[in-house]
Amino acid sequence: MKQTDDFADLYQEVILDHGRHPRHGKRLEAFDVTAKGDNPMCGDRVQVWVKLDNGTIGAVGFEARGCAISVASADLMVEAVQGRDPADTKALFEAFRDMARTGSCRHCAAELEAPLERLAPLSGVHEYPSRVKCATLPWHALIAALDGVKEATSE
Amino acid sequence: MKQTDDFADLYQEVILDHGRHPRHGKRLEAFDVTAKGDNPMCGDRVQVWVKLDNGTIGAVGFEARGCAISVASADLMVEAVQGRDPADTKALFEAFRDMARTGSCRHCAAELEAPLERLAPLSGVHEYPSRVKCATLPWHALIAALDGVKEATSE
Amino acid sequence: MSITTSFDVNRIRQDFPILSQTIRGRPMVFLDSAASAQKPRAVIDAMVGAMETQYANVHRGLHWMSERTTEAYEACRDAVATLMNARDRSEIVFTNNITGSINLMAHSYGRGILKPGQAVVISGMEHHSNIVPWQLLRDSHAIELRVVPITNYGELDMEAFEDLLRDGKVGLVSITHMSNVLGTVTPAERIVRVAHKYGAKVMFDGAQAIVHRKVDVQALDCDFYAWTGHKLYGPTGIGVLWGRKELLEQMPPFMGGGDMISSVTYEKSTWAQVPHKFEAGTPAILEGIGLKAAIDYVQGIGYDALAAHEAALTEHALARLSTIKGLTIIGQAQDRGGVISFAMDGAHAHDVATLLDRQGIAVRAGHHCAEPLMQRLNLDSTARASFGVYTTHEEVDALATGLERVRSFFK
Amino acid sequence: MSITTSFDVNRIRQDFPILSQTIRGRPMVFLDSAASAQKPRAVIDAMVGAMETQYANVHRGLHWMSERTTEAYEACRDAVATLMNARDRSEIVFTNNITGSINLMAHSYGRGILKPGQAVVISGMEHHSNIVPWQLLRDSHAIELRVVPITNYGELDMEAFEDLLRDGKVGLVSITHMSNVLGTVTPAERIVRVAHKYGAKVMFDGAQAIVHRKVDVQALDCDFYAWTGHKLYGPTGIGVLWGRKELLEQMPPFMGGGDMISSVTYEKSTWAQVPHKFEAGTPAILEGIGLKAAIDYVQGIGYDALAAHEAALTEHALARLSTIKGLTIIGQAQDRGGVISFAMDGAHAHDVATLLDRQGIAVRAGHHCAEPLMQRLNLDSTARASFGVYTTHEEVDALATGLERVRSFFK
Ligand SMILES: Cc1ncc(COP(=O)(O)O)c(C=O)c1O
Ligand SMILES: Cc1ncc(COP(=O)(O)O)c(C=O)c1O
Repeated sequence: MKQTDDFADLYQEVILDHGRHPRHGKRLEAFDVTAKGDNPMCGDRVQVWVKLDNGTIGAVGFEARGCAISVASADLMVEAVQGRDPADTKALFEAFRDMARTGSCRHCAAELEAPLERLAPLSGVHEYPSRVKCATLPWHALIAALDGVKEATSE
Repeated sequence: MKQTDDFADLYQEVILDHGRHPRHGKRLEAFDVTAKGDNPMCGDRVQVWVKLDNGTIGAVGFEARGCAISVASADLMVEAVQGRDPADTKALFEAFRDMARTGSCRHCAAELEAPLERLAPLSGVHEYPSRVKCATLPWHALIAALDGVKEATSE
Repeated sequence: MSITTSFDVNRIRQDFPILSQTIRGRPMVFLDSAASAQKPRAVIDAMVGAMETQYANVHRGLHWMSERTTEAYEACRDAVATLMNARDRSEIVFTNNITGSINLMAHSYGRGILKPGQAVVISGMEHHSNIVPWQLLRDSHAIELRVVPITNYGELDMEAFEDLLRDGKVGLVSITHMSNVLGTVTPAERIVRVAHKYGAKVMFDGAQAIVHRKVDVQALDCDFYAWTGHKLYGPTGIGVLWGRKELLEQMPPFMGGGDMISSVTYEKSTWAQVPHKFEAGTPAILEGIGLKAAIDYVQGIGYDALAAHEAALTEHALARLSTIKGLTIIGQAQDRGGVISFAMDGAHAHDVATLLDRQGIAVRAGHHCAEPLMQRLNLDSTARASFGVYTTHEEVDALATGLERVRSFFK
Repeated sequence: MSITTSFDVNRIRQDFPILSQTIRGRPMVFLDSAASAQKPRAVIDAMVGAMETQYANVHRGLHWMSERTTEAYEACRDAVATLMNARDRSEIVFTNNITGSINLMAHSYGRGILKPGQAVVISGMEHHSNIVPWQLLRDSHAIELRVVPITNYGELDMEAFEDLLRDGKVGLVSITHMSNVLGTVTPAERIVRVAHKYGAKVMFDGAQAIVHRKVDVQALDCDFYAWTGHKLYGPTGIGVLWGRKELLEQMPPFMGGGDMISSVTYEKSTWAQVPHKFEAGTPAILEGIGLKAAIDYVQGIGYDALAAHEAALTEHALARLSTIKGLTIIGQAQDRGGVISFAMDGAHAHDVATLLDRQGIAVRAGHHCAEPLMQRLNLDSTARASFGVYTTHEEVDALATGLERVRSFFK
């Protein structure tokens, strides 16, 4: 039915599922770095904990207070970044942000295609510039943690 | 000529004349009350000195820095108020202000008709609300002086 | 007394060109008027008319265009004075929005009249605009900030209010006349009576209230009343502060610049009479002309008709929404206006708003610039539907249907 | 380099609907653009388009109308950043007019960054907007106010300027980039170089300058630059403050309210990032949309063409007016823009302006919000003709003819 499609192209099943039952939605007891993210315009908050593993990202956990999109984005992010080094992670974030803003990643390095595909269900937010921040907020917190900064806001 | 009439209906000969050569444009050495008037919007300033004569207005002098209309108005005012008591003077001011704002005095007491006629050349300012203040400024100063107030602004 | 009105919402809707827009192929259902209202043709025409036929800077021009533009702009001051039943047009100060009005108060009344050690009272349901200026005052001027708690119904706790005043330290009470989150209309007359009894002055944040009710400042007997043009169907960029003349006269100016002075030398400047003392720089000329048209438009409909329409809509909406399972309406004040916040079990307010948007229905979601109230309610955010003079029963029904679809999607 | 432009003033005039108005049956000759400029069709259309088809409050809406309106409004920030060659769009702060911008500076930089005992330097040809805020700062915050004298030609005395800076106490120089009375364009690059040498920051009042010249803040190397929308063919109700990001970030906010916070509790609030920290309350949405159209319009013509047109007009006017007996042109700066003040022997400026008005010619008369400059010039007032992009040589000729008639009437 056309009407339900209107919902489903933005809120794909994977988003609903990860939004409702995040796999990684818990604080890590043992971690190396952590940071909070805060979207003052809408009140979304997230905290991300990271355990480093020889310079790459090991376990990641988060606590999020926010909408389905921000929670799902945090959960999908965790799966996408595990095993990457910080530089890689930042490149992936840039590509993801581009996708969230425009609907697709226009100048993506080939090696990012696979992880981006996993994040693609979130690309529908590009129609809602203010919701783009819901999707990118956990990433801002993650990058802040990796950079040793305590707090981030989605700009 | 039509064009010159455009000037002359506002700047009648009597205004040009009193504006250029005010008869009463000097400070009184002997006076009872005095006040300054100030139009902050355009920079016109006037000071009025009054010698009282048994409760009525005797000699009046003024110093004005301003346009032809404010100087002429001050000079014509002096001639119109000499010999009046303060209450009378205020009534005349109200009638004059009405005329300056609207072009004619709509509800004028019969006894004010004669003095108003002398002031009538100023009625053309009603087209220029901001110049109405040029015409009324000396009156504000006069009334302030009669009320024992030192300064007035044209509202 | 029964109010008989010939209020025809379909005729009204024709006055608002934007309402014929479609969103994603569906008719637009605009339920976000409390954030900013749409503009009637009369407002658009007034602003266009000025720009196309009669415009120049005001107040100091001696030429035709300037004189006429000054008259058109200053006519707004008269319209506002009449709207609010002010004693005198010089009691009407124009600002850029109500936030500007309240900051003016926090500066000129707060720093100019209140003494360190005195207190300002706000309430537990204020908009940030009526919180942050007082916090800045508190921190720079050693003023105490007191907060009237609200009850579980979302009303002011009037006993607690009186308790806050008892020590006589309160110089100013600044409280909303209608909550932009809960819809609650506060008991303005009682607030004023109690405050005056303890020697405190009262200002109301009327940003929402004046859209829904006739505001008569003399009947309210308050001391200041502020509101914002864009919510009353006027343009952005203009706000209002009404104050008693004798109080405005005592207050030092806020911003310095052109138009607010009497004389300037490097050593010392003196100030123009009220209201100009508070109006520095070129005013919002086009916006004043637009606001005048908006006020005329509202007056043409009449507050009785307007309030009756909105009361009926609100009643209908409360009834309709309360049938939706899992939906909680936030705030149950006795006296309320056409602003309704709600929360849906298992769905975040942002998701609700987005999914309504996909059906062409515009509601707001978030903290509504009222974070402390959200904390009091133990919520991060709510979704909020708000009504204007052009809102229809059918639109309320569309909201209810839309919410039901959202609910079944999220279940 | 020679500038070749295809500037056709008659085509330009067709973009401004108001110019076809008549005054007292005569074609309107509008020579008061320095007070406020007329609006091109593009600005009117942009504002009407928003009100008729795409309007809602911005920044916090999740719905279509709000998202689209936010994009349209924020596009103005990009346009301003490009216009001024700012390093980053977040360096652009919107206010209500330049008076608001300068008051923001006097508050947030003056009270927030400058220390009592430091000095602010202004000049002898400032508009009240760039005098009074600093006087208020001086009186409340124990800042010294220093004034650069001007020469008899109406230019800054640059030696005296450097002397004022020598003791190293000056924290901020706030000087006009172009006088609204004398037309003088100040040597901005030199001012910055000298000020920076002594550790002072520099702000320019660009209310007039940006109308006539390309302003490149990176080339100027200044620290702040302020201007006002309505003089650049935009709507009233919006002003601009550009500042270096690192300085803006150090400054405390000015007004408190919605949109400028990061979080609010009763105990403590934290601020949004720049520029939002300085933008409290609902912004001038429609005005931003209008200003964007105005900037696009100006950019479409190009500053080269615009400046060449105005230089030619000014040269013509100076030549024409200097042939009128008894007329004195006030100010003879080497570098000047299209603003010309004059005085007529034996006729007060108000009378001159009124008699020009009767011929359909609009000029301003008075102290032009620059009383201290008037005192320096030993004048109560001047009459002033000022030019816009739509001003023609014929209008300048009409002014000259009109002045000759006034002169023979008063003789
Ligand atoms: C040089 C200058 N500065 C400041 C201003 C004040 O502008 P606004 O009234 O728009 O704040 C003006 C114009 O009035 C001006 O010409
Ligand atoms: C109750 C209340 N107060 C203040 C405001 C602030 O209004 P503005 O943003 O126009 O200053 C609003 C609306 O945003 C409001 O609803």
